[in-house]
Amino acid sequence: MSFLEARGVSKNYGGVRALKDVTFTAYRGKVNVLVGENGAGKSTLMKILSGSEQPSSGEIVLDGEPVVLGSPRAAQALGIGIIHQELSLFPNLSIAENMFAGRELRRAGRFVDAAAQKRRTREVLGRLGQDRLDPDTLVGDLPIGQQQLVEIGRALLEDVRVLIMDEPTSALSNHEVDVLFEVMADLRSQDVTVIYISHKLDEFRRIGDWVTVFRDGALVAHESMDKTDTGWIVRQMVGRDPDSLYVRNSSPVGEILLDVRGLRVPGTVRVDDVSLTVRAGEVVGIYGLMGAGRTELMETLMGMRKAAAGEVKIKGRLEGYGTVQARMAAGLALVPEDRQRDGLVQTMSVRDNILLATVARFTRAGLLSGGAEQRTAEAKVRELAIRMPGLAATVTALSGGNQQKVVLARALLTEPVVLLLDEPTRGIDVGAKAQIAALMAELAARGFGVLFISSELAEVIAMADRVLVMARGRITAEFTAQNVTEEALVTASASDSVLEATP
Amino acid sequence: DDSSSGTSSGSGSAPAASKLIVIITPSPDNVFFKAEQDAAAAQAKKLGYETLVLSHDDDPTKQSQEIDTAISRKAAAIILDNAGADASVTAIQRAKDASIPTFLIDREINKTGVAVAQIVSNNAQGAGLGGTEFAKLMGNKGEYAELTGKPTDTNAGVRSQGYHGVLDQYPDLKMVAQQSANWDQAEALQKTQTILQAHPNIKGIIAGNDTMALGAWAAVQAAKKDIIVTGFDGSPDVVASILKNGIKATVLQPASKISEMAVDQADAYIKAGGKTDQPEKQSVDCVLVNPDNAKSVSNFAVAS
Amino acid sequence: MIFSAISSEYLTQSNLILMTKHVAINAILAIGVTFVILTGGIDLSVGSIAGLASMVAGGLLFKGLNMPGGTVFFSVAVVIVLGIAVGALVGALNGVLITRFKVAPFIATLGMLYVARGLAQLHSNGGTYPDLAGSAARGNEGFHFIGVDSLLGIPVAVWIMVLVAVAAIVVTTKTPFGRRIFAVGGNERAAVLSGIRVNRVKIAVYVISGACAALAGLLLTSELGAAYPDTATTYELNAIAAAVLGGTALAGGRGTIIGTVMGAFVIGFLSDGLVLVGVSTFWQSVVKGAVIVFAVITEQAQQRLQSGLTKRTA
Amino acid sequence: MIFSAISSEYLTQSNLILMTKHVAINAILAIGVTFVILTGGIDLSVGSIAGLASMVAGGLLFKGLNMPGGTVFFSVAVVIVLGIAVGALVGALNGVLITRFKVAPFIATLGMLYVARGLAQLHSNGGTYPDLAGSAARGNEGFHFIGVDSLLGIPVAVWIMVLVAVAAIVVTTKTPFGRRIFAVGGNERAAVLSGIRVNRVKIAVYVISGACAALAGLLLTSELGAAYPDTATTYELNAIAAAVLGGTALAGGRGTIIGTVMGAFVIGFLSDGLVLVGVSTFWQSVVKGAVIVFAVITEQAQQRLQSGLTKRTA
Ligand SMILES: Nc1ncnc2c1ncn2[C@@H]1O[C@H](COP(=O)(O)OP(=O)(O)OP(=O)(O)O)[C@@H](O)[C@H]1O
Ligand SMILES: Nc1ncnc2c1ncn2[C@@H]1O[C@H](COP(=O)(O)OP(=O)(O)OP(=O)(O)O)[C@@H](O)[C@H]1O
Ligand SMILES: O[C@@H]1[C@H](O)[C@H](O)CO[C@H]1O
Ligand SMILES: [Mg+2]
Ligand SMILES: [Mg+2]
Repeated sequence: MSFLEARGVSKNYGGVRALKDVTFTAYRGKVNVLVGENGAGKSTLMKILSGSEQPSSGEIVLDGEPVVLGSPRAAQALGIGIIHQELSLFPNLSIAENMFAGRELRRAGRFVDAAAQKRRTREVLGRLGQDRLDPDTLVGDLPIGQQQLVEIGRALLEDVRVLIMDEPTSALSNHEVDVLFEVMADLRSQDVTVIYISHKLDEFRRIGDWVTVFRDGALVAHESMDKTDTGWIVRQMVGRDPDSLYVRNSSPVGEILLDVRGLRVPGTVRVDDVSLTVRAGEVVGIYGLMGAGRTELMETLMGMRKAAAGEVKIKGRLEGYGTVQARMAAGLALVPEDRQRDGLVQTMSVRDNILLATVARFTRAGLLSGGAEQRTAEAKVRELAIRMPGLAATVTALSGGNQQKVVLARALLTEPVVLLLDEPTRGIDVGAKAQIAALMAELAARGFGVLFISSELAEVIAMADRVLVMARGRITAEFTAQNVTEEALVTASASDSVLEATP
Repeated sequence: DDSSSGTSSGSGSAPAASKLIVIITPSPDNVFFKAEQDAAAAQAKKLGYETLVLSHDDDPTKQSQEIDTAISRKAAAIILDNAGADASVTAIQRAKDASIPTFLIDREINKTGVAVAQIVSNNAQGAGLGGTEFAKLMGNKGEYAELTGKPTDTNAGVRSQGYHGVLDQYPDLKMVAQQSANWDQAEALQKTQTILQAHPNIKGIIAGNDTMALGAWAAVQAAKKDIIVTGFDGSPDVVASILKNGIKATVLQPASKISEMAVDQADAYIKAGGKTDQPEKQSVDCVLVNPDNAKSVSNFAVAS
Repeated sequence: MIFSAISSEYLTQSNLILMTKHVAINAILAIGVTFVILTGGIDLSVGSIAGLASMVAGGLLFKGLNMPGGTVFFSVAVVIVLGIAVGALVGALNGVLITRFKVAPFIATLGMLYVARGLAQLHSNGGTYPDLAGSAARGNEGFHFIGVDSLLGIPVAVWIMVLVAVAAIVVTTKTPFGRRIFAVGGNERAAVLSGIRVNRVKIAVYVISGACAALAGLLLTSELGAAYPDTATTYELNAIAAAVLGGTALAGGRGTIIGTVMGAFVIGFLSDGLVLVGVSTFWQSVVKGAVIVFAVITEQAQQRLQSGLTKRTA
Repeated sequence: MIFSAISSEYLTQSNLILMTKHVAINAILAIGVTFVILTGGIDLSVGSIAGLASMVAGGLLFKGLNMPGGTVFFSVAVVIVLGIAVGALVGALNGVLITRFKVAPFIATLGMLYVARGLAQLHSNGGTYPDLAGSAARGNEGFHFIGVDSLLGIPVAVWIMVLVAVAAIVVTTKTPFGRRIFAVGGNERAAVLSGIRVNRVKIAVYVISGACAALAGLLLTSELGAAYPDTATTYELNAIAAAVLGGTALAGGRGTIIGTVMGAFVIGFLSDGLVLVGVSTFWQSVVKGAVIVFAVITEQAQQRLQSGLTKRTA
């Protein structure tokens, strides 16, 4: 029954122990679900099982035989395919070329058989309910959801015995998820071993046969799906009851700090007529699926993108031309979604990263005063309990949660009126998550306004005083902490009526 | 091998129709070449020709493409100070095959029967003058260094031999360093600085041309040393330096005159329908320039 | 173009053929460099490789190869193959430095720029190999064929350029290897994950670039009838400029061979055209620089229009 | 070093001073280029800018400036300031092309390489300004001071290099502007989000690079006592090589001025040392290329050791 096994696998990244002596089993002809908080080690294990990372110790067994998966190519040769969590597509190539990159179909032994590739691409796209998609379209021109489908299609083209799917549905609409599940059922009936990672509890319970729970790099539970329920899974994941994890803000709400009216930003991911307010002492959450336009909204508020229409008032003052500098001066600060891409200067020390936005303050006669810099950075490190080898260490030496706090420290030093947080808990561990939640509550208590984005239902429900839901660039619903439910959020974020209304 | 220059053995089009003379020289960075260009262009205009002045920067490839351009524009003649005694032959042959006569100035090539004329200064005679003057300035004894020109230019070798024909007769004159500075001013400066480090007792530097003499002189001045420097060309800058008691002597090459001769002969050749009564190899004597006659020198000519 | 209006010389047939011949050298260099740039790399060593190949071939023709048994002379065909092989070898060395030793392409090929040029100079101790005509006795006549002769009224060098271009177009657009070049340049990480042997692809493009450079050097040498160590000095910049002008993105993943060839034509015709209408060489330099920049600005403006109003900080 | 063993000439004091003077020019160019590379850019135009500044200054000294009222001569100090201003201006143009018109730095500065060189040639119609001594009557004597004279036994050019280096060290390590340079090069998007005016920073570094290049050109010109349009041709590669040898990452965000100066010393001493011990110029080229590559390989090996076993696909 067991087809692919990891035995006693550990993986270290420098000081980080991503996997600790994990023994994992995937069964033939079953959908094996893997769950766990961010950073639990799920993707790391999948990378090892698909040959793109090597374990620090332990062994892999395929169909009873120990195997060495030295490269993605080696894994492919053994019939192991993977859909990566971070899309690994070629934006400069067409859909068909992406599908066959590295294993092109040939004609006369030497040449790419473009016609055959297109034909098979069309078949696969059809299987995924995308009959109208032209195989010649450049992948870079596709919205993120369709890119994800291309990535899925690519895996389906291979004659796989094992298919690993690392959060394949994070950008898909409900309808697309349904189609994908049909495909998975199909694969299962062909005796393919499916490993499926997802954060969406309601989803994977529909399709999964087995569920395995990861926490902090270790396998904590392994159970047949029908012997479990949602509460059991969440308890295994976080190690305690879901409700006790987050500190809720309870400060009194004051004046309106941020007032946005009719904001519009055109583009592939757009912002469409968004109005919202954030008050002093208030924590406002924005929920939505990937591609909903939340990041674009934040970036527009911060002056990184130009709005086509609409107005932004901060503390009652109308803000004109949006540059980052102007918005910062007016009292906004953004902790970006992708801290590696937009937050950290990887080549700089912890100290220089913390002080980057305010460095001009620490000069005497035009020259930087090391003492003042050091004192300020030290104070922030203490305040946010950042754990690190030292202020002079390069910032990449810190764990994800602490890196996130460094970016947060920088934003706080600008003394913002409203703090904008885009997925502040993405990719950080359980403890850090709780800390960030507590921090948000504390900031609100000190009279700040907080506007944050989250894609995790439990999180947004637990942390926000008010939840706005975005879909296709619009605010589609608004809830208070009292009347919000998971169901309502999911419906509002992906309701077909919303999607159809805006083609 | 072709018989001597004379009738064109070319194909097709009659060159006589064209009134264009193409003048190609090394970079006018060196006033010597600038003077060549100016004199040739002026003379050609006087005789009623259009001109196209190009420089090849001592790159034979660039020169080859410029000769192609001359061919495609059906030039009546090419006046060329070439980029390499060996690397220029094929391109000149190509011009000849297209019935375009080439008149070489200043530098020879290593083949006869390709160009119609090779008009150069008498480098051997000039180097004799320069060597004699240098020996005299040195008092026939002491350490000296020599800067030689581009190894691909026959003038470099001829001048060096000419110098040594004289200098090697004095047993007390000792050459302690010999370096090529490729006719280049900046290179001569740096090379001289390094030579002066290695040989602090040097009393004189003899250079194969004037740009190198100027570079050497800059190094000598910077080192605040009293060292005799002589050059070759008779360029206005060196003449000016001689008048200021800087560089001690140079050997004047009649650059402008050579250019004019080449244009005149080209004109005669064209008018005669592709015939010349001059020998291919022609040389013009050089004149020594020192403080005695420097005043009467201007633009590569000594007023008599 | 303005040129044809100004100078009636400009558009005569023989003139076009001549200019195309001048373009051929740079086009071949640029085609090789395009392969490298498509993968996101850069090759600064092509000018020096052309010089080295020129000297190797020139030496073999002029003085032969000293072997234990005496001096051996090879036929012209063998000499050409050996010259190109030298270029491919230096290219392979570039590729190994970049893939195995993780030296940035800019540095690896900058170092090679000096090394290969030095080797070219050492080969003849700085001198020129003056006469490459060969002799019947040695069985090595005919080197002028590739750079001087014509076939059907078109210079052999132009035929060779066409051949190289066609081969390069086929390789880039019709073969798995070609698609992988674009994949590596478009997203290297994804290429690794797709099982593409990224290092092999990279080494291969530097080999191609080196071989093209050597071929260009041989054409130049044949045209000149002499080999000198400074052959093709600084040609790398022209080659890169042609590729970029032709729309190849320095970041990799985007570009076409045909664009590169057109870029080479623009640069070449510009220079020749300016000479023909009698513009001074100095203005040529100014105009060339300006055209390079403006071509890129214009192209980008177009792309921006095409991709709508999407604005990314990238 | 091996050199001192081979040649006792090598380590005499006057020799060291001389070699340092030779290094000064490249070091100043390289310092300017380092600013640009730290932001993740590149400047290929520095050699040409040096040439242009040289011609502008040379022209002002030699023939003055034609004004409606007649020819005006400026004092040497003014001429130097104007020369540097020309460099800064060309640098600003580079910066504007790169930031406003989104031209890749490689292309923008490659175009400028041609344009500035062409302008330098046009300035004198290709000729040399032979005599820059000036005259008392014109009040423009003394240009030899910066390139020829010494102060306290040390050449003025060396003092200038030291000054430039110290200023650059202070700016890069002790000012907010310096911090921003590193931020822009380390992660441009993060810099934007931190409120840094990235475009301004970029324009500023190209201005600095242009000004340094001009200064280097003036030193060269003063030393030579003559200005010619080909001054400093291809010096850009040496300058970039010095920066990279000194540990500046071409990707931006990492590097030090002191490293660059050391890189310039390695290259300069290497060349001079090889000349002193009588090695042929051709070997110099080979050794230089090899040293550049090996220095980078060695440095990377060290870094890999330092960062432990961390493995990133990046
Ligand atoms: N290349 C790397 N270098 C250093 N640390 C890494 C690297 N890749 C992953 N990690 C760390 O390993 C741990 C496990 O990461 P992994 O991606 O497996 O988590 P995950 O369970 O897939 O989380 P998510 O649900 O967010 O996808 C995390 O702490 C992460 O920061
Ligand atoms: N055409 C495109 N080319 C490249 N990247 C794109 C394109 N369109 C969107 N993206 C990127 O993909 C992402 C899609 O938007 P994004 O998922 O951030 O929206 P969101 O509502 O903020 O969702 P989430 O925060 O859950 O990711 C954005 O980061 C955006 O920059
Ligand atoms: O004769 C000329 C001049 O001497 C010039 O200065 C250098 O090149 C030589 O060929
Ligand atoms: Mg993951
Ligand atoms: Mg987002």
